Amino acid sequence: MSALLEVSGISVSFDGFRAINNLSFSIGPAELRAIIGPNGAGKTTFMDIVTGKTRPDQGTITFGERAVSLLGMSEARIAREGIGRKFQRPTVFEDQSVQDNLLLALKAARSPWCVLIWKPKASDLARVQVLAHEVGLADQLQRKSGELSHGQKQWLEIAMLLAQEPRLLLVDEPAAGMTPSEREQTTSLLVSLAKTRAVVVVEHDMDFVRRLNCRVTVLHEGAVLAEGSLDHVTRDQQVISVYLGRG
Amino acid sequence: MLETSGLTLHYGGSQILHGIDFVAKPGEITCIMGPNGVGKTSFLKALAGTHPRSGGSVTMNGAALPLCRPQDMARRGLSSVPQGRMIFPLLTVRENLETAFAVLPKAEHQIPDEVFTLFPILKDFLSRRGGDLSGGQQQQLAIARALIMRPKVLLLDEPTEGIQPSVIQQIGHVLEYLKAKGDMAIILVEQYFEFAYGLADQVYVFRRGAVSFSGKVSSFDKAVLRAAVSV
Amino acid sequence: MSRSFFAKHPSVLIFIAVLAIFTIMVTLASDAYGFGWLSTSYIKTLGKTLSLCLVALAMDLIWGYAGILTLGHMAFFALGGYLIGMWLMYARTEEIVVQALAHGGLPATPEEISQGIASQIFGVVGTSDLPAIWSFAYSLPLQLALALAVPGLLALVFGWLAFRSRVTGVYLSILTQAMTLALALYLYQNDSGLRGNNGLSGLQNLPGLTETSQDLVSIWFFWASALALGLGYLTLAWAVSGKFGSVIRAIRDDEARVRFLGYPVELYKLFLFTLTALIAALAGVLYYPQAGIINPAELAPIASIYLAVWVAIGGRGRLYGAVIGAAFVSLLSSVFTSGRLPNIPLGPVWLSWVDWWLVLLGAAFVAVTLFAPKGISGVFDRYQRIAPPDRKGAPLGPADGSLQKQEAQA
Amino acid sequence: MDGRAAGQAAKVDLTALNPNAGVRGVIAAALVPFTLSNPDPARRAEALTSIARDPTAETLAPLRASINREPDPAIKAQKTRLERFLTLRFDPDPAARVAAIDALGADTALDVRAALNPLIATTLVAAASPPDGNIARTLRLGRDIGETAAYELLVSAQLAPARLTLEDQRVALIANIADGKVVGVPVADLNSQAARDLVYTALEEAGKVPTAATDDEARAALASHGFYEVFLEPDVTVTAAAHAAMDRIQANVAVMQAADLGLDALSLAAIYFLAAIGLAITFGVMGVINMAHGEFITIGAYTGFVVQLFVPDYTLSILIALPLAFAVTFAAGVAMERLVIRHLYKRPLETLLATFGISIALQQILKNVFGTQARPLTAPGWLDGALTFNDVVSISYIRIAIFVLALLFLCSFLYLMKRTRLGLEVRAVTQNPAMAASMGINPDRINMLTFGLGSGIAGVAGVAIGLYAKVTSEMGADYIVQSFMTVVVGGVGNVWGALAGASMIGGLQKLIEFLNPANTLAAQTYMILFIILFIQVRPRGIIALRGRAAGD
Repeated sequence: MSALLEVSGISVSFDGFRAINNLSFSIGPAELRAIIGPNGAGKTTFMDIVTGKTRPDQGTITFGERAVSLLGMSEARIAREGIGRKFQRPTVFEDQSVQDNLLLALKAARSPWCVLIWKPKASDLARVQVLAHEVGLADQLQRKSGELSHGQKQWLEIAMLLAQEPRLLLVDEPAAGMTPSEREQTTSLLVSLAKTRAVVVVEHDMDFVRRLNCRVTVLHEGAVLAEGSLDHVTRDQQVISVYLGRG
Repeated sequence: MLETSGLTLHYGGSQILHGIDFVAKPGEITCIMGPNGVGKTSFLKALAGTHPRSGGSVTMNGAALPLCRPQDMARRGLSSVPQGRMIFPLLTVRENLETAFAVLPKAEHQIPDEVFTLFPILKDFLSRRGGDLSGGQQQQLAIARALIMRPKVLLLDEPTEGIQPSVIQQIGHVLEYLKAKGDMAIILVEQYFEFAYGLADQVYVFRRGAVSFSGKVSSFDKAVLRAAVSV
Repeated sequence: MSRSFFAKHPSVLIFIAVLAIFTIMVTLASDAYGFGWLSTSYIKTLGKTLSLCLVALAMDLIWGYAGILTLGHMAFFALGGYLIGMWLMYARTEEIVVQALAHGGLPATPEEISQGIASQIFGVVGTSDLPAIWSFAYSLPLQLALALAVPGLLALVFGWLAFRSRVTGVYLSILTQAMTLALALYLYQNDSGLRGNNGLSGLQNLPGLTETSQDLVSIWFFWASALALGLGYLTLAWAVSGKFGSVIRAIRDDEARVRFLGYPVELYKLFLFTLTALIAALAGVLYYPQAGIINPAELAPIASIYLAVWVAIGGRGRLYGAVIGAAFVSLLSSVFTSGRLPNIPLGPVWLSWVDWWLVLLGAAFVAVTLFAPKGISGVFDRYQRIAPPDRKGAPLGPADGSLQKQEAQA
Repeated sequence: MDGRAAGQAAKVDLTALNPNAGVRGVIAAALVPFTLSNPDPARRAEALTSIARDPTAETLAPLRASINREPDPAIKAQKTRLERFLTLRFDPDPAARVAAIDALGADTALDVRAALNPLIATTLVAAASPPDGNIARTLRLGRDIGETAAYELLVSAQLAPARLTLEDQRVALIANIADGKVVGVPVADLNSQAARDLVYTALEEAGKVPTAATDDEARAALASHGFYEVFLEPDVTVTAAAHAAMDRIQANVAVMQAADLGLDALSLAAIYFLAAIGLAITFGVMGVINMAHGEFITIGAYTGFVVQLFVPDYTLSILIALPLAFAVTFAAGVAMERLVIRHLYKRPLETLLATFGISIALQQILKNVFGTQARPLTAPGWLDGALTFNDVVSISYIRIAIFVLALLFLCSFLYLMKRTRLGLEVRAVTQNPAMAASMGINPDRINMLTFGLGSGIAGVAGVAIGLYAKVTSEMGADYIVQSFMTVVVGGVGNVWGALAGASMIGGLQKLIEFLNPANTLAAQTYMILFIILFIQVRPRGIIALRGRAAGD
């Protein structure tokens, strides 16, 4: 199986502090992967590097069948290549309606001129309707997204990611601040998404990771400490000592 | 004595703490345990006033505390050693220690010798910049800085995180010394089980923003407690 | 523009109707086509105000919608004025020179004419050569094209430099202010080719229409300004009503997020910056023939800040707010500074409106910023009962400070 | 005299007895030997001055003779120097003149240059073949001398006929109009230069107008002549020596001009620094854009003016004004922080607008109170004049005072920040406001005091700037953009950044002014353009520090 995202040997330091240290990582085209690790292990920095927000000091990142290098691409360009990212805090555009948020994310030409003359076709509106339905916001389309509850905002953001139709989805702590039933829903959604695309989930909550039932990568001090099934990594002595309680 | 009842806290729309009842007594180390992301740090922030609580009450020595700003909490005798140490990187070690004078009367604006007895290394580094110290040294500085404030309640958030064993041991001794002195309540958030178990008198285990169980450490079997805390 | 566009945005229809009624009323009240209730100079003031409303629209688009506080758009406005002023002054001077030379015994040669024009225009700064930048001043179409091309190009180059290196927020404001100042200082020079601090004058006299009275000219320009404002409003209302408006408001609120959605944010900013500069230049082209004179003081950084003040007082992020703000403040300003208002006796001293108007404006502006961030058009919201989403005190923009992110991790 | 008119006389009849230069020379020459050896040194010095003012060949010999007998060493040195000037001009022996020139070395004094200049003065000569005399150089047509100028030279040397001016041509054509035609061409057709030339040539051929040089003739005349720069001084060795001496001096002058430029730049940098340091504190440390900073400068200057109304002694009044200006603007700053800025933290753009509102209001209030005309803020007498190192390098005392004041401010600011409790708390709040609050430091109070401090310094800067610039209600506005530039270029967040920014902008502005001395406005334009480009390279300024404000 050829990898969709291939990260090899990347390092980055901030003011002398090595946030990522010779990290290599790869993920297949339709795979669900959880990344865990203690605070400061470099999880967020890793996402920043893949999405182009941070430029690594060394190493290579390639994406897709043709193995395009992501280095030197702008964030927007990388997003158009098909990498979507969900932030910890829900970042939806609170001043705009749910529908506008979704239309914004819908896959379409992104240049100013194209956007200026773009008008939603019936198929676009239908797609928005479907997406909204999928995340349970079908009857909220005309509401301002700022009025939604925290959980609904999370859902809206996930729907926006789906609208982008990314081939790789990076999700940062999706379950933070969710109620148990919302967590349940999120889990099943992520699992079903991963059938058609690659999904990388960064999470603290072990219960949540367990329910995802997927390969786990443990990061520590900017490098991969262990990789395998959750049971495998939780038996790993190193993992236990740095992450699970040092005892 | 510090006491909370029904304390809640929100970040924007999301509720992080769901009604915490909590007691910490002077001369005791009260330890808060639990995995990442269960609201331990948020609880300390609510106590220190860095993030306002959204409900519930806090009393100190019997007097109810209104919602107040961190500087007012500091003046009431609460000092904290936050996660990540948060020393002032561009100030020298001496200046870092001197920031604590803000809550003391002018006549007492000097660094007590006790600090250097507890943390001898700081004496050698007085004129170095805080940011140039190693993690362990920064941690000692952060604790020393908090002690100069002569707190009634001392909050420590993961003081052993990323610290070499020798310094962890030293921090342990300091905490035992402070406990023996008996003039402050020590609240310790810790994931290093052995360390916490060795020091704590009382334990609170957090799970998803609520206290899952609590009690005297001596009343729990060690293996059971560890299993409860781990995952 | 379908019917549903107006149906969805009734404010556009209302605005166009109000503008049309206003135009008809002013026409009826004018000396030229009506009953002469309004003086010609007042018609000019109204026409100028409409042009200012147009540039305020541009400012609202880039600041209110896209969140880019530029303090340089009055420079593009004035640049447009300068460039059209060059033709007005050249062509007008040409007529005078040709007339003067006609009495010289021989018909004038082209050299004599251009020599005459040059010394007429530039005698005041001590030269009699026509600078190279006046090469196209003889032709209205060329100069009109330049009046848009030059500010547009300047905005393009400056915007590219600024946005490319991701200069944002107050840094961008200061940088645009510096650009304006640089341009103003350049124009103050006598050898800038634009008559130094004398500026260009006599712009109210249209070449070829020497016999036409200013009564007529003023109402024509009033119409032109009203038409430009109406068309500008329609175009911008259409642009911001669709996905484009959605994108730029999203850029205002969280530009990093927009980038991760795949939108080239810098390109959008550059597009907006250039587009609004063009609108500003167009407004300048309409304004200065009514003002009659332009000099480098018009480019002073403070002019661009006033522009921001108008938009803020009117209400950011809605087009009619900008128009209301510009019209309200500039008309009020002309009332207060006209000296016609009676002074108020305050014990031994008289409070003169001319002297205290700016103090009042400054204080009002501080009050608006502090207490009514939505400006005058916030009143319309209250009338329509539009309540902003309750953010529990959180700001609209990107999360301020990583502190909260760390908190959320805990 | 009894008060009656002595008589009437036409003005022209009354001419004063004005000895002409020749007569004066004779008189002077006759007097010189006596005065040069007058026992009174003052009289001798006076004589030297008069010779220096009006040097003649006749005075050379008596001057030389008097040198050896001169008892006063200062006057003797003066005499030796003057003797050289006279020798290099009037000595009959070229070798002696060359020796005198060489003895001058690379002295940059103005009188040396004045003495040398006549030796290397030239005239332009047009001639068919190289003229006799000391030729400095042969001019190449089109490169060293323009065609128009060259032809004018030919005309003035009567080597070629004058060219026809367009005006003369026009007059001549008009004079020859007959029946609306000139030599058969209708007047209406004479609306191009080509047509007029054609008609004029026809008139020439008809002999009705004087012949004027055509373009071809003019070109031929130019080609058949050479153009030369000829030294007035006939001796080749003397001119060569004088040239060499002049080159040495010029090189020396260039070095000194650079030094002078450096001093100028330094004092300008000091002014920018003073104007910007307060802003560096409020903008850099607190992230607050204070557009009213310029008005605080103005308020400081007016405070100085008001103090001078009550305290007539200028030294004393300045000493009172400095702390008073600080106090007044400190209070204004604190008031502004409490009333407005406090509500706008973390909204930098709104702060910018609100403070702008305050700025226009303050400016107008000042205008209403003090009027529009410039008010004097007079410096004490001992600050008049300039410290002069030589004829090239000098700096006015007032600029030195401003420089010293800036230095003083830098030092006291550093002292305040590094050695006082307040400074410690300010730095703690800047680095981590939340942690500082946890230590019991009240960030609100610190912000208020910091803002007051920044504003207070603006007031003091106002007094300093008022001393050398005019005090108007708009003076502060002139500095605001420059000050922002200083802070942005230098790097936000620390005083060294402001210093670096001020030095760079001051130095750059002086340098551009030096390269383009005619136009200080252009210098400012270019400087701002440079800054815009500079920010491309270093968006965070020269000295980039991470701070609260750097996040924006």
